[in-house]
Amino acid sequence: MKRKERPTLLKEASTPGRRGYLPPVSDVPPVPAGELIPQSFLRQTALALPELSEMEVTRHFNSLAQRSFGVDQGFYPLGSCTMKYNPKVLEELSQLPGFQGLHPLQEETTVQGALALLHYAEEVFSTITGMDEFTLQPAAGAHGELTGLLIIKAALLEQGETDRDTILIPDSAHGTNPASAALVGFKVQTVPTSPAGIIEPETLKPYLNSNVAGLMLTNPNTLGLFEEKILTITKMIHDIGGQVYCDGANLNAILGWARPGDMGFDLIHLNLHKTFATPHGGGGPGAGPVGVKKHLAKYLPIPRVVSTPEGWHWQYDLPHSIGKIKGYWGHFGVIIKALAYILQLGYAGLKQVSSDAVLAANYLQTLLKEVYHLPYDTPCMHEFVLSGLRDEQSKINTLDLAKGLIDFGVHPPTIYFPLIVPEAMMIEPTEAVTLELLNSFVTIMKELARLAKEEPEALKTAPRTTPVRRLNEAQAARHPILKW
Amino acid sequence: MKRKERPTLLKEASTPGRRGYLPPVSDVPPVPAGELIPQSFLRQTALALPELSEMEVTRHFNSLAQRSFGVDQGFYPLGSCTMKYNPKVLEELSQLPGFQGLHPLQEETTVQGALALLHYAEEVFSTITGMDEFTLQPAAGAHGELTGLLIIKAALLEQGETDRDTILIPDSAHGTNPASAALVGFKVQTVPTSPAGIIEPETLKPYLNSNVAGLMLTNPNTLGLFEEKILTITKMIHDIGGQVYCDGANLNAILGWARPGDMGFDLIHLNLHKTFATPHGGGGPGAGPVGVKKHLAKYLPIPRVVSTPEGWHWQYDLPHSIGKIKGYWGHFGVIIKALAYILQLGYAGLKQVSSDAVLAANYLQTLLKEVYHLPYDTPCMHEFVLSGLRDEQSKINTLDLAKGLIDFGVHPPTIYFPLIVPEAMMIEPTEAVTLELLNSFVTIMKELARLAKEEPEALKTAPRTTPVRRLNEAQAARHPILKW
Amino acid sequence: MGHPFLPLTDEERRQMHKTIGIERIEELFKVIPSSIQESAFFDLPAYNETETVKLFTQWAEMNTPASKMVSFLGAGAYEHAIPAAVKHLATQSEFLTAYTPYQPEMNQGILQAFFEYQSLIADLTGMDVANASMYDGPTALAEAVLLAGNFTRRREILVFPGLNPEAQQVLEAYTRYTNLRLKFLSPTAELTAPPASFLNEQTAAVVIQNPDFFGQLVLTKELLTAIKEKGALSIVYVNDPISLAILEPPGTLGADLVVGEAQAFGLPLSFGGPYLGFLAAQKTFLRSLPGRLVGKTTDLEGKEGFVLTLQTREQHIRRERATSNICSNQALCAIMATIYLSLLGPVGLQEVAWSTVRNSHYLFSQLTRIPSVKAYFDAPFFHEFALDLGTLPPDFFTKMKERGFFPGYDLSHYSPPLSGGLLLYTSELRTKDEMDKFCAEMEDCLS
Amino acid sequence: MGHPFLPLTDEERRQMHKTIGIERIEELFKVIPSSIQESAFFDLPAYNETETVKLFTQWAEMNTPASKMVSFLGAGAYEHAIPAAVKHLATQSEFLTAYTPYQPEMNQGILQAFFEYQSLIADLTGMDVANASMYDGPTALAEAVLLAGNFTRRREILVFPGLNPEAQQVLEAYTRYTNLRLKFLSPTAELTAPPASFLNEQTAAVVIQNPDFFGQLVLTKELLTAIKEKGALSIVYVNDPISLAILEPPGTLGADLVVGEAQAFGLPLSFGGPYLGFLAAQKTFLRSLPGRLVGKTTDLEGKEGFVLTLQTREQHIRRERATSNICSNQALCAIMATIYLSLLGPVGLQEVAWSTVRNSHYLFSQLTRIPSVKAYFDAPFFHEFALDLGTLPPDFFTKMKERGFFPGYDLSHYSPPLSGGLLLYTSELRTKDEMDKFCAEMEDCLS
Ligand SMILES: Cc1ncc(COP(=O)(O)O)c(C=O)c1O
Ligand SMILES: Cc1ncc(COP(=O)(O)O)c(C=O)c1O
Repeated sequence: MKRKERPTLLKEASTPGRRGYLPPVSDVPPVPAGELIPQSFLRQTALALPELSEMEVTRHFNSLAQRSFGVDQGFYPLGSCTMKYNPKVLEELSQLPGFQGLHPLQEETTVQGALALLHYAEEVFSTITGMDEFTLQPAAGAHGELTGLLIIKAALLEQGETDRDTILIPDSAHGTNPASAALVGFKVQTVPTSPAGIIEPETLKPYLNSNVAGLMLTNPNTLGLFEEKILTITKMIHDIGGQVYCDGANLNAILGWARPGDMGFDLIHLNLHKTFATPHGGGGPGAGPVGVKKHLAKYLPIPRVVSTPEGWHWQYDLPHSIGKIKGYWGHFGVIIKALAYILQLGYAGLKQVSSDAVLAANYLQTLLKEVYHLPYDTPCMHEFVLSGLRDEQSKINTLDLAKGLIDFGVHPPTIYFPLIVPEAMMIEPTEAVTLELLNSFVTIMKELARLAKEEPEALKTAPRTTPVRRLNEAQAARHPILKW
Repeated sequence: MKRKERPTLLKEASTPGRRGYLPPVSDVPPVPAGELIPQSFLRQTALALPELSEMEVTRHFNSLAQRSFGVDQGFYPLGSCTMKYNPKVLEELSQLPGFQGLHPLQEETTVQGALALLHYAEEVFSTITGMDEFTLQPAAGAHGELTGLLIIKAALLEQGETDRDTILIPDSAHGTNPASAALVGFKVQTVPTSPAGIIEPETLKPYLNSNVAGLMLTNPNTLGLFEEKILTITKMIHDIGGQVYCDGANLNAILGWARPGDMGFDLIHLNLHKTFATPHGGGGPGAGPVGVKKHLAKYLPIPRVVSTPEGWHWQYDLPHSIGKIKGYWGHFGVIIKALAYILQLGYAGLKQVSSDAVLAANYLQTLLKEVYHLPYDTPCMHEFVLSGLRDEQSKINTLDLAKGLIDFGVHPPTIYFPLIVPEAMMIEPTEAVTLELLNSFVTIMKELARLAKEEPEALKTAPRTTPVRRLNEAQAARHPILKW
Repeated sequence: MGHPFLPLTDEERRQMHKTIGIERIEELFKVIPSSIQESAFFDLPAYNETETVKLFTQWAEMNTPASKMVSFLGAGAYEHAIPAAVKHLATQSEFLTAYTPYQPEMNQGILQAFFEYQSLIADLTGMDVANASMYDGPTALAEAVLLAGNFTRRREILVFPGLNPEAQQVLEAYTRYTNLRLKFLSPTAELTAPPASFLNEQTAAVVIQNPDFFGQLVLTKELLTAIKEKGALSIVYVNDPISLAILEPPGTLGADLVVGEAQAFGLPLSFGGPYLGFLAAQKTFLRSLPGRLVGKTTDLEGKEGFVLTLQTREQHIRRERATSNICSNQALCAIMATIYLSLLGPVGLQEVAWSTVRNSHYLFSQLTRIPSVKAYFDAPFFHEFALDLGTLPPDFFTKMKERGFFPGYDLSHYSPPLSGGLLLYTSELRTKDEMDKFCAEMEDCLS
Repeated sequence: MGHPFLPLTDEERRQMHKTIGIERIEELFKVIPSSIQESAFFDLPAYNETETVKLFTQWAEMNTPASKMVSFLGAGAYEHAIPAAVKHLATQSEFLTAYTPYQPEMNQGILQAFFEYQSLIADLTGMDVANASMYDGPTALAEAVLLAGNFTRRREILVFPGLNPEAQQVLEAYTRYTNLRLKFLSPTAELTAPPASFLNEQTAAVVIQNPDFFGQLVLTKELLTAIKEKGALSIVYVNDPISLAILEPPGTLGADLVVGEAQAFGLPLSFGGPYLGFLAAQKTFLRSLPGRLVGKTTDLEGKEGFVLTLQTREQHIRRERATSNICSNQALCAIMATIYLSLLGPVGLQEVAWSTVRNSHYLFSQLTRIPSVKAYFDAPFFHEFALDLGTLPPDFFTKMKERGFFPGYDLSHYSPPLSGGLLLYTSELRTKDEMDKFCAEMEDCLS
């Protein structure tokens, strides 16, 4: 009700003697502690944890929730992140006791349903993307990239191609792409985007040489544009002996319309938390399954689920595998949700998802380019990038506009990315919109443009309706306070 | 974020063609509708229901939740209602598929666990209250009253006591008491409360005659005071051949300290949603089990759960029973929660509940009587009633104070009840408090008193921090608009 | 004592004692006669959360829920598919842990939800107004009958045959000590013709369940008109309001009061409760209605908002002259129904209704092919129908259970002469395959 | 197409087409080469919600979850009692459906929760700083090792025996193509003595799991001091941080980096994921840390608030020179752990720890009475221990399962020579009664 100060920290709210939970207590005959664990190992330092009742914990996390904003609270056109609606039934399914209560190391015979599900999920992802085989192990998109690059590396080394140490990455790529390449020890060579916002074969050509291990490409790319020359590009890379990796973060644009496998990509990661509606959870957990074409399948992480007449098994004996890139079998709970989402749509539904996502983006682009600068003025796919206000005299920058949006109850788009667009605002409405919602967003964006002109101070000092005003990020970095 | 207009009504938000759920659809061979149901029965009038997607429904009910306030959101000292904390595990238990999926008319052999649970719950309630038998059928406290009064009536009629047509009820009683009595065809005779806030045998005496069917008493009463003369009172009623009914709404004061059965009460209803922590759900569902002494047991509603060596059964063949007062067996889902709450506390825990509830109330009473008028200035039980500001010149009434509290993020106490206290504010902190919470409430209440003196306008126009300001209730009643 | 439900610590208790001026907590309880205190002890150990969950899970696992079977049990409580979002949205803690919105400014959300619930029920039934909920169908009916008695000042209540027996029993208990007399019409009367014969000047109301307990469609405009002409009120009882999706609403046909059980709108079977009674009326009865009503109004700045209204009918103010004693009601269940209806929408609700109709008629046609199986009635039915199976083999229900089926409601519970009778309900959850298997097992079991 | 996940109606689509200036949706996709479009079709039917629930329930019911058994499986994933409130509070839609709080003013709640998580982890491990989460324990370890390599510019990583095999394999995969060399110390080495012998100028870091994979306590101050003296970093891997409740924290003992798996803090077993990696460090490493960090700052009115900070380490800005590539992490799992820790508090967490210790030592003493059963080690252990059962009877695991037990982790999976070896874990959930029954069945099965 009243705009409150921030909720006290758990530690500040702690009162000695309070209990929030009574755990089960061992009922075996008592033995002195020292006989169980030598004194020298035991804690001398006091255990500093907060002491609260269940009610206080509940009110604390309720008030934190009230100071947070998710897709369920309103429009969230955060570009590249595909903040679509997360159907409620998905939560139910991942919480079934027959899934949630499974220990990862149970005997295979006791987890046949789980193995069947994982195996089927791999098949479905292959079908949707046009790839041959999938691993479900990666924990997120960036982790999928790492996995894919390890696979490329393993393949190269097996072929004795030790000189291929370079990965080509467009300048519009997400930061995880170069970071992942570096993690595997690749050099990163940046390929510039053409004035049309895509990679042109002509631009690419000079970068092609025998050191190239491969190309990482996001398609549609982070400008929201489909790489039209994709067939030529993948062929060019293949011709010089490289692999083409697809950052599948933007798959939401092309479900049922185009399959990365058919474009010539050799590997891809999916972001289940984007395309397939698993909730983002405030930043995770996601899942980043990786699909490959046949020639790379033997490098996939172990174990793989295999189906035999006697049932499903974990197969470990794969000598070419890159090994394990994560404990156990991936984010099982997330995979359940993604598969359940997909199965509720089917082919036709998935295709409609992309149709609507692309339609919504183009609708916004058409209306917003009247007042905002649209650097790549062409029909977009599922998202588009504006470059600040058209009014070039304006002192209002993209950060101000984002903070202004907050005061209208809308989550701002991704800002200052991709790096190649000055004052970038990357807008991705997703298919989870109504016409009324889109129109009201346009109205708000136009109102911001008006404010920028007529009352710039209102935007410079935005937001005003939030529990805190604009926060000093520089101070946070200069004097890091990272714990209580 | 932004203070928004009220969320659009579902109907206003409706758009033709939107779907929120795809139900299972019959897969039997198609037959023309007219062959199944004669045209004359079929709907001619259009079916006016809103059309929304799941996302819109989710956002709608999220935004309604954000404009609501429960115990999980903050302090809720609503007197008489015992707004204690509702432990989260209770929800889990009532949702177990083995409970939630039970059809009420399943064969007894398929519901043995449910019958065992109900039977045990009856025993536990009997133990706690000192009664002999319980029915779990009543849906809420008022429904329990009705049940109890039907039992009294049935007993009287069986004894041929047709002249006993009057129920005595103190003037401090909750409105449901007289209303329930009237529903069963009793006349209501109001007994005045003494200056000490309780019923005195002397005051009661003149009302005793051969028309008296019984007395309904809340103990502790709605002033938060224990009826000290209870043993005399129940004896007086018994001596003239009447029954004494206990409105058990205030049981939270005396758990483990005193049992209504030991006070001479013949019947009692419990409010599981008050004393036993089942969530109030915005106004329900609650549950109002009724306990009786042996001599009234044969009148309890049918069926009763009985335990036999072969298992548990429904017993219907009880010729003296008042019959059924509700479909099936009561609020099973609520009973589960109450029992689980009780079992997690045990005797010692329950007694501590009441100790803390009484302690908290007395603490507040001690500190608040400095600035508010305390009409019955004596140690209270679990709640107490203030009678407006001590400053008698003040133009600020209890309604203003309540609205003022809202602006401090506290749910106001019950106001203008009991009716015998002018400008009543009935404050029940419950045991679910910390000292800090109590102190901050005192600070706020004192601040309100200061405002009343120094800035009365601020209170007259409160609340200001809510989505709407003070609402015109008179207009609502004069021109009722009860649907869209 | 440190317990998760008891926030106060011993140290805080000590400080509070000091402020109050007591040494020991017992001092606050000394008003309670010591003899009472002495007998107050009982023996009840405490369980921790884990033990509690284990105990209740054991009880739950001793049951065989209908939801895990292929069940044809209806007879007043109806399994339907429940969208997952219903639970998620209804159990948000702001709804779950609030109480009746006595302070409207603080609870506009809950009030708006009730207003929407009232509107949906009124629209569905074709009535002017609906209240914010009753305990369940049977008590809603009983209260409607009491209302009719008070309103008409007449004494006789005619009850059509085919009223749900639970509702009938509750009605009997509620009216037993009033001046109302219930008259149960016999199934043989010519009930579809204008019922002049059985109405008289003392008839306060006629109660008609539609579809009736046996699934039959009995409500017609002519019937309601004839009742009205005699100055009696018509009370229509609806046990599965999914039927309102495809049947002409009672309000449009002329009913005065429409009451019923709305469990079917997104509430789990839950062994019979909590369910959701609804009560809708023509506006004439507005000030005679039991229960809470939410109305729209404006705030002091002219902004729209919602409040509890017409509270002068209620016991808080009117005490023994109140129109009813209901206080806590089924608020959260009403919110669940509102969410259910907003998710289903008109198309979804009609799909559900038609699926149940199609399934039941298919099952009826298949089962009645079994030589020993006969239909009890031949009137048109909705999603439920009664069969005469002849003499049931011993352990019929146990055998069918072992094969995975709850075959329906044993009508001998309803009325011993109907032994061998079975009332079957088919929800939209049943598939052709399940029903075909069921028919085969029935044939096997009955031969 | 009307679908619950697709709000747009055909009419809205038509209007949008008009605004954009297209006739058909295909026009927006014409940039996609037609050959690609032609091959894009696949055959995948759609299920409604009910069918989906049925299908997944079938899969779920094909499993026998450890949670329904008397299970002694640990070996890296630990069943503990989880307070019901954890799920309720963590899955509030504001947490569940938000993304990384890039806009701090709008997501102060989530940021504060991360700040509290960081603080709790730092306190528990005795370190200066913790990040906002890693994917899981194994990847946290791998990243810590990469950090150590970059920080020290040395190349050799010594790994103590008894590292969880999952962590070991992930570490191998992460480092295989880097310039780091892993050296696995053999269990026979005199590891508790100052390890001067196996440290050299090239040692970047020493990895020590404590308690180790076999449950043994191996971490001492002397060991960490010896490592520090050689200029190498010590990385302590903690697989069940419940141990930190009663063991002296690695940070206080002198560890440079403490990483591990925090699944035990309120996360369900969930077949291995999602779990929660944590990474804590001395402040020297602050600007080398992978992952997100939340810091406290003030707003333009001086009010306290929280923001993501030190983002210049991250790939958004630094791209190929970033300290790590991690972007989406385990935010919601971190919130769950924070809720778990706030509910348990110091007393609760120590009760859990001691209960697991007491139970495991009791079980150890009982099982080792069986003649054919021998302990593999005799070092002090925490809540897990390894037994040599000799030659296992065929179908040992199946037989024990049929009797209701998961007897533990088959060490022959870990290393074929350990065939007949069993690693047993006892949580606080196990009762004496269960353990006694288990011992009896074991004796029976092994004889
Ligand atoms: C284009 C692109 N690539 C990669 C990623 C990394 O994915 P994740 O955050 O799941 O690691 C993201 C998302 O943040 C992205 O938008
Ligand atoms: C003293 C008292 N008696 C009776 C009742 C009626 O209980 P219920 O609301 O459960 O019908 C209440 C609660 O509102 C009450 O406070």
